[in-house]
Amino acid sequence: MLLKKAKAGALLDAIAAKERLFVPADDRGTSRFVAYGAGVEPRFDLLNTKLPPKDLLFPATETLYRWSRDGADLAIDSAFAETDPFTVFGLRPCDMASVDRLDAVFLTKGYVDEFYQAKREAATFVVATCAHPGRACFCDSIAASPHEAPTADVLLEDAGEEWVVTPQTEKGASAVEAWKPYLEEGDAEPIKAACDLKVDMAAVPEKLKGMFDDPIWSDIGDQCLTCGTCTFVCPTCYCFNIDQDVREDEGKRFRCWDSCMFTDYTAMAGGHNPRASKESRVRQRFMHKLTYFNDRYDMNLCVGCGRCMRDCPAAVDISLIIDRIAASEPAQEKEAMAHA
Amino acid sequence: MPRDNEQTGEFTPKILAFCCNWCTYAGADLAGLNRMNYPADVKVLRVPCSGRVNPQYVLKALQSGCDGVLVCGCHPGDCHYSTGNYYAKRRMMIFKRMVEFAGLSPERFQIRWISGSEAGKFRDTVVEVSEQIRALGPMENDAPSRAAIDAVAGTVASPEADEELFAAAKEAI
Amino acid sequence: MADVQDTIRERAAALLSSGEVSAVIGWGAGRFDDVRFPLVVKRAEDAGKLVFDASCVQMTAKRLLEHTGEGKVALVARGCESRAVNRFIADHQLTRDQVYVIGVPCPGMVDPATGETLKRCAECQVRNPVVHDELVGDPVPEPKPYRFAEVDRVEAMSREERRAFFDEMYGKCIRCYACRNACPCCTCRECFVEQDKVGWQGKAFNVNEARYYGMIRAFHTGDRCIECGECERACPMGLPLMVIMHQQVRDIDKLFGPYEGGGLTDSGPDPLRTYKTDDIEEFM
Amino acid sequence: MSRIGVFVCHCGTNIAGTVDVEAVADAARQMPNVAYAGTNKYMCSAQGQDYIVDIIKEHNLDRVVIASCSPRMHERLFRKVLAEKTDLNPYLLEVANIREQCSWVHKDKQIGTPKAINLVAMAVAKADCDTQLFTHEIPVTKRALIIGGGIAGIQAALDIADAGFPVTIVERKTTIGGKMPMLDKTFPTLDCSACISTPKMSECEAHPLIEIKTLSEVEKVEGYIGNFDVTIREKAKYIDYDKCTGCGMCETKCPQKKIPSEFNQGMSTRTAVYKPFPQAVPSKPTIDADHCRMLTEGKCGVCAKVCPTGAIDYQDVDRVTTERYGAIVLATGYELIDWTRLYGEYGGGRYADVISGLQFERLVNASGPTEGHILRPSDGTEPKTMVIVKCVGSRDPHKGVPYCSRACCMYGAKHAHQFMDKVPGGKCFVFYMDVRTPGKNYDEFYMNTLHEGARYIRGRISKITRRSDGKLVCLGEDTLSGNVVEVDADMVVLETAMVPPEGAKKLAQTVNTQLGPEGFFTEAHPKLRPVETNTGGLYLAGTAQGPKDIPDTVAQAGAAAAKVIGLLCKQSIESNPMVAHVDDSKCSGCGACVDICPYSAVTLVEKTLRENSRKVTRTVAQVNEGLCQGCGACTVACRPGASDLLGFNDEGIMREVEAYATR
Repeated sequence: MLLKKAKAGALLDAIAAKERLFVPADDRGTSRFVAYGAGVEPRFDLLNTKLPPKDLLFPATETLYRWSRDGADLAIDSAFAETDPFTVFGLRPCDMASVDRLDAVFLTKGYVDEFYQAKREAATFVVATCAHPGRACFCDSIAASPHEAPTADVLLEDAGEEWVVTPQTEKGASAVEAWKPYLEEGDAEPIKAACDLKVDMAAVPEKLKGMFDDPIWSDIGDQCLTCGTCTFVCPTCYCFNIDQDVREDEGKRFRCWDSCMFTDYTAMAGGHNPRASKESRVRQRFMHKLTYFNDRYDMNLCVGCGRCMRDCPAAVDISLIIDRIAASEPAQEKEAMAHA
Repeated sequence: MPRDNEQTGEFTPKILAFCCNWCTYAGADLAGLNRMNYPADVKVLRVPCSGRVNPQYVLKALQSGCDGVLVCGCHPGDCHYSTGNYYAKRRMMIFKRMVEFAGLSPERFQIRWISGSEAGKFRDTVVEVSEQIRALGPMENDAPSRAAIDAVAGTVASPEADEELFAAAKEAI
Repeated sequence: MADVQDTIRERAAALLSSGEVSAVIGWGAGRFDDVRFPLVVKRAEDAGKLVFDASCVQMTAKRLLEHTGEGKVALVARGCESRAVNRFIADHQLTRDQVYVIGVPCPGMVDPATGETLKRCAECQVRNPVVHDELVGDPVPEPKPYRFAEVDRVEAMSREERRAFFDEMYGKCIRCYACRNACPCCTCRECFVEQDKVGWQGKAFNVNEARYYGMIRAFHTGDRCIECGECERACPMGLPLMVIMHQQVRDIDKLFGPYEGGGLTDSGPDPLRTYKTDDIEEFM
Repeated sequence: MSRIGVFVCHCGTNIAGTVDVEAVADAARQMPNVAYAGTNKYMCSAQGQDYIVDIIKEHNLDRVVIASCSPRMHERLFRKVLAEKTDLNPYLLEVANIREQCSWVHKDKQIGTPKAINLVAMAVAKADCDTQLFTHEIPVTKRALIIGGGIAGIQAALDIADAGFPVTIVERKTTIGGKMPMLDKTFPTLDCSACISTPKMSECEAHPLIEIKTLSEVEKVEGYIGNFDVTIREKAKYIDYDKCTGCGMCETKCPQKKIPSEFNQGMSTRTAVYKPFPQAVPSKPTIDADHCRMLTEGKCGVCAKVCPTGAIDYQDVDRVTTERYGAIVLATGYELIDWTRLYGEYGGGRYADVISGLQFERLVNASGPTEGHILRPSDGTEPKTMVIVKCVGSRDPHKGVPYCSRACCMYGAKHAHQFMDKVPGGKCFVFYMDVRTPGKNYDEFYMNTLHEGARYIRGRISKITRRSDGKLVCLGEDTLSGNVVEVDADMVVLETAMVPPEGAKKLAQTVNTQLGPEGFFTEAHPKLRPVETNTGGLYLAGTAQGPKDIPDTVAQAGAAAAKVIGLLCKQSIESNPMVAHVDDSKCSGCGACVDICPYSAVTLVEKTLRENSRKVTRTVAQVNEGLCQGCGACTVACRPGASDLLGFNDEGIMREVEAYATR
């Protein structure tokens, strides 16, 4: 089945008539997944949006429960609500891979986050492959591929003027069924692009285990501002904080994104901070991205989308960091050399 | 606390007045001693000196529910601590210009010098500021109109984003 | 600029090998030709990694403060970095003898996204280093371009439009604090936003909290701003942060001027740390 | 979680009349951290106090909010109750002002009650953030320093020393006494000024507890109330006072005899080694280094040759000492405005017979240059017509000073009287703006002068010119009749304005206190603390604070002395605990607080701190609790809030703001 790019508008209108639809689009100088409606021009030509789609499943600020008081009576109400089905149309394979990572965090290992789950189950992800990966894209050597997205509900393979439409899940199949009037029969050759930028992750998670005291961290610390940009534009960073808003007779407890780059992320009540230095915070971020997460979930937490490299005010480049780790001598060898 | 008078449905503003202990607070006490009558819209928060008033308190008050903020101290030259109000004056001059530049109605943040003997001036100031804020209505009224948003905003991506922006603007400054 | 780069490398190597400095702060080359990053070189043999060209967009001076405990540090400084050095000294964060300033007159950098002059360079008032131990390259002309155009534009708006302008700006803020971390005036050990107990800054992401952060940070730095524009340059969301700095700068200049930002001369306390008994009165 | 008790006072019907106090207590019970709320008819009465004390114990309260009258009224009393009758720290108390700022300004319970609830909620929120505060004892050094040895300084020194405390007088001239010994007679009693002032000078010299440092100036003052470390420079006198007997041989033989005498206002001369006047104290001469030939040219040495005790020491040097004092009195006096610079229309000093009031005092004084005969400086003849011009410089904001110099009306009348007394048939015209005579027997004196024939003309002299016959033609206007008046005078006396002495500004910086716009030292309160300054332990006496006459000066000196004695009687004083405090961990040592502090209470110091399990040495700000007065200006300048004000801390004020804003 084919979807002519020129005719995508009609399909989007039809989907939006039925449920909420999110598409990549420009938004006041940035780009992100926005609710489709009149006047919205989808940007399927963007490689990936400036802001990742993670807030559709894991909002930056999300109320968990509310409380109120009437005299001596105290009431606590969960803010949990079922989510109506929605479609995310046109995300990239790297972002789909990021959803896999979020799934692992919020839905596996014996704990299910119901707030996340409700949105995840309501979502249909339609992934468009990348015909021309960007210079900062390296998904195919770390987590995904520009031309495939196995966990997407529907895969749109870029074939130039059209997409080859393939449902990959049940949810996807019923969606494509509904799209039929806008699709055409036929065959086209999908573009099987590859990233120019490659990293060699093979030995990285293991090597990192011996690099806790490596000078690499102070070098990155010298360069890094320890702002939170990378963590907020990262599609897989999932750390959050819990805070509350208290008013006279009511209040709410909410969670909001947090960043391991911030000093108060690890600040303790007594004033001690185990990660007071820049280098210790930088180390934590890359250790988590490149080895700790692998230990727990058996996959790289970095999906190679290139957002952090693109937006970092200090041009910290995760691909160069991976290169340097890959090129370093394993710790045991170093130690052996030191003894020799 | 209900924002509108239950009987009349009239808007009752919430105005916070930071008053220095030595001059304005004493002036407010004197107004009481003289049984002067003024609206209850203004509540006084006692500070030792107008130099103690951090602009951060002012913005916090305006963003968390107050419709107006008044900062009062001794007349320049009369500060109990000699210089506190001079510092306050410079800080507030700059801060006031900044929040007004960012779109706050000027009446919502005012600074006055009221001495310990100026009970009448305290009363008059409270009456005046209260009337001004009543005329402006609640802080939400400071939010820009659709026309203003359209005139300024870059390309807004979607109706929903537009709604979000409008809703955000409706929140108190 | 190639000559300048060569000289910087030579001087860095010489300073490091003689032991006069323990580190040299400049720029290194990223993976792509138009990407440069702040680089701290600590060994003479690494001096060759220093680059200097039109892509050195970052104002690097903040890194100085992280290395002052390690002996004298050299800083490759353009007008902006040199003013930051003076700012640090005025704020007692640095002494002049802790830094060796390799001054570099700056013709202005290029924004890799647009190919045009970087905005902070297009508004720059001081291209030549105001303080240096040696100067690499010849002084450049100081065109002193008009820098208040954006302030003029916003000032001309109606109150509601101004509110809309700032709502849009703060609505887009992701509160990454890059502006703060890049700013040479932000030298607090613990920023007010991190003081949960006092509760200045709420943690939620919304326009109110972003406005609180943005405006209070602007006020904290307003009378000391060296107008390097690095906050705006560092902002990943491209927010026009300098408009509120320039607005304060202009007001302070008008009311208590002339405005120096502490970055030019050693001219006594900053405007909000002092007063005159005959300051203009508008609160009677 | 704190346990706050809220006590709502009826104040009879003062509060209960417009505020439903029970409803306030009910509402308070719902507020966070409130463990008890109740009401009482009169919370400040003995019974009310007992009620508070009992409830605190019974409910194990750890914070107290009292909703009553203004904290300016009874906060101190309630603190005392907590301190004396409970285990609670007295600073764990907040007062919600529901009387002066609520019940008394509203007429309707429907308005008063919700407002009172709001005010209580704010107080409760702040109380939760209150911390225990402790005063500590600041020791008092039982010595006083008097800066300035005029009649004010002398009086204060004698009073303090008589109370048993050592006193040091620092005087920058060669003798104490100031201006008073120069005056001839004092109004309104016309007793001899020198006869009443010089005995006091001698008394100072003889007093075992008074040390006099002449030719001395205060260079530096550090420390705070009870403990000022004062550095004094005593300039070289070139005479060893231990050896000098004051015999005067050196003065007699000194060949440099043509130096204008300061004491006689330049109307006579003195020698280079000199005592300004016979009764000077110390009663020993000094060498004027600017005029001594030995010291300027290296030749002469006559005085050393004639001195019977070998007291002359040309090698003498300045002595700088630092000593500690518990209190300082500023008695720096005044100077007369330099009219010659300002009033060209009066000849600007070109006419020898236009003289100042002080010159007239010397002319009419028996020990003055003319031995008390009123003679014109120009030709030594007796003036027959004299014009007195008042308010020269005073009340003249364009040329002089805007204020009234207070004493001139009276000594103007005295000069008129003295002239008419000493010059039989002499005519005296007094040009005046107003005649101000508020003092005991003052107006009587003035009326008497009028009866003696002094012609008072209301108006200013606009011009004085000298005719070829030596007459001074005074042109003025009689504003009462509207006529132009011209007087041909033989002599004109200008009653000039009192102005702050040179160096007052520098001294203000040295001792760290403020000057008013006129340049006189500022008292702490114009009505209720007229001899104190805003700097603890620093007092004002005499014209240092503003123009005044001798009786007022002496009275004020006595008042300052009483304050000093009151302070020095104490073994120690209690510090104010509501002062700024710096959190070292947050402080980056930027110094904003140092720039801001009006009391120089904050300094940057190096400290070794433990941070993240490591020892680090950093520069941080430190507050001197003795100097800090608790204004809090530094806390706002401190961006991270490292400097916070105890008793009004950021957290407490923020909670208070939120308690109101979010209700």
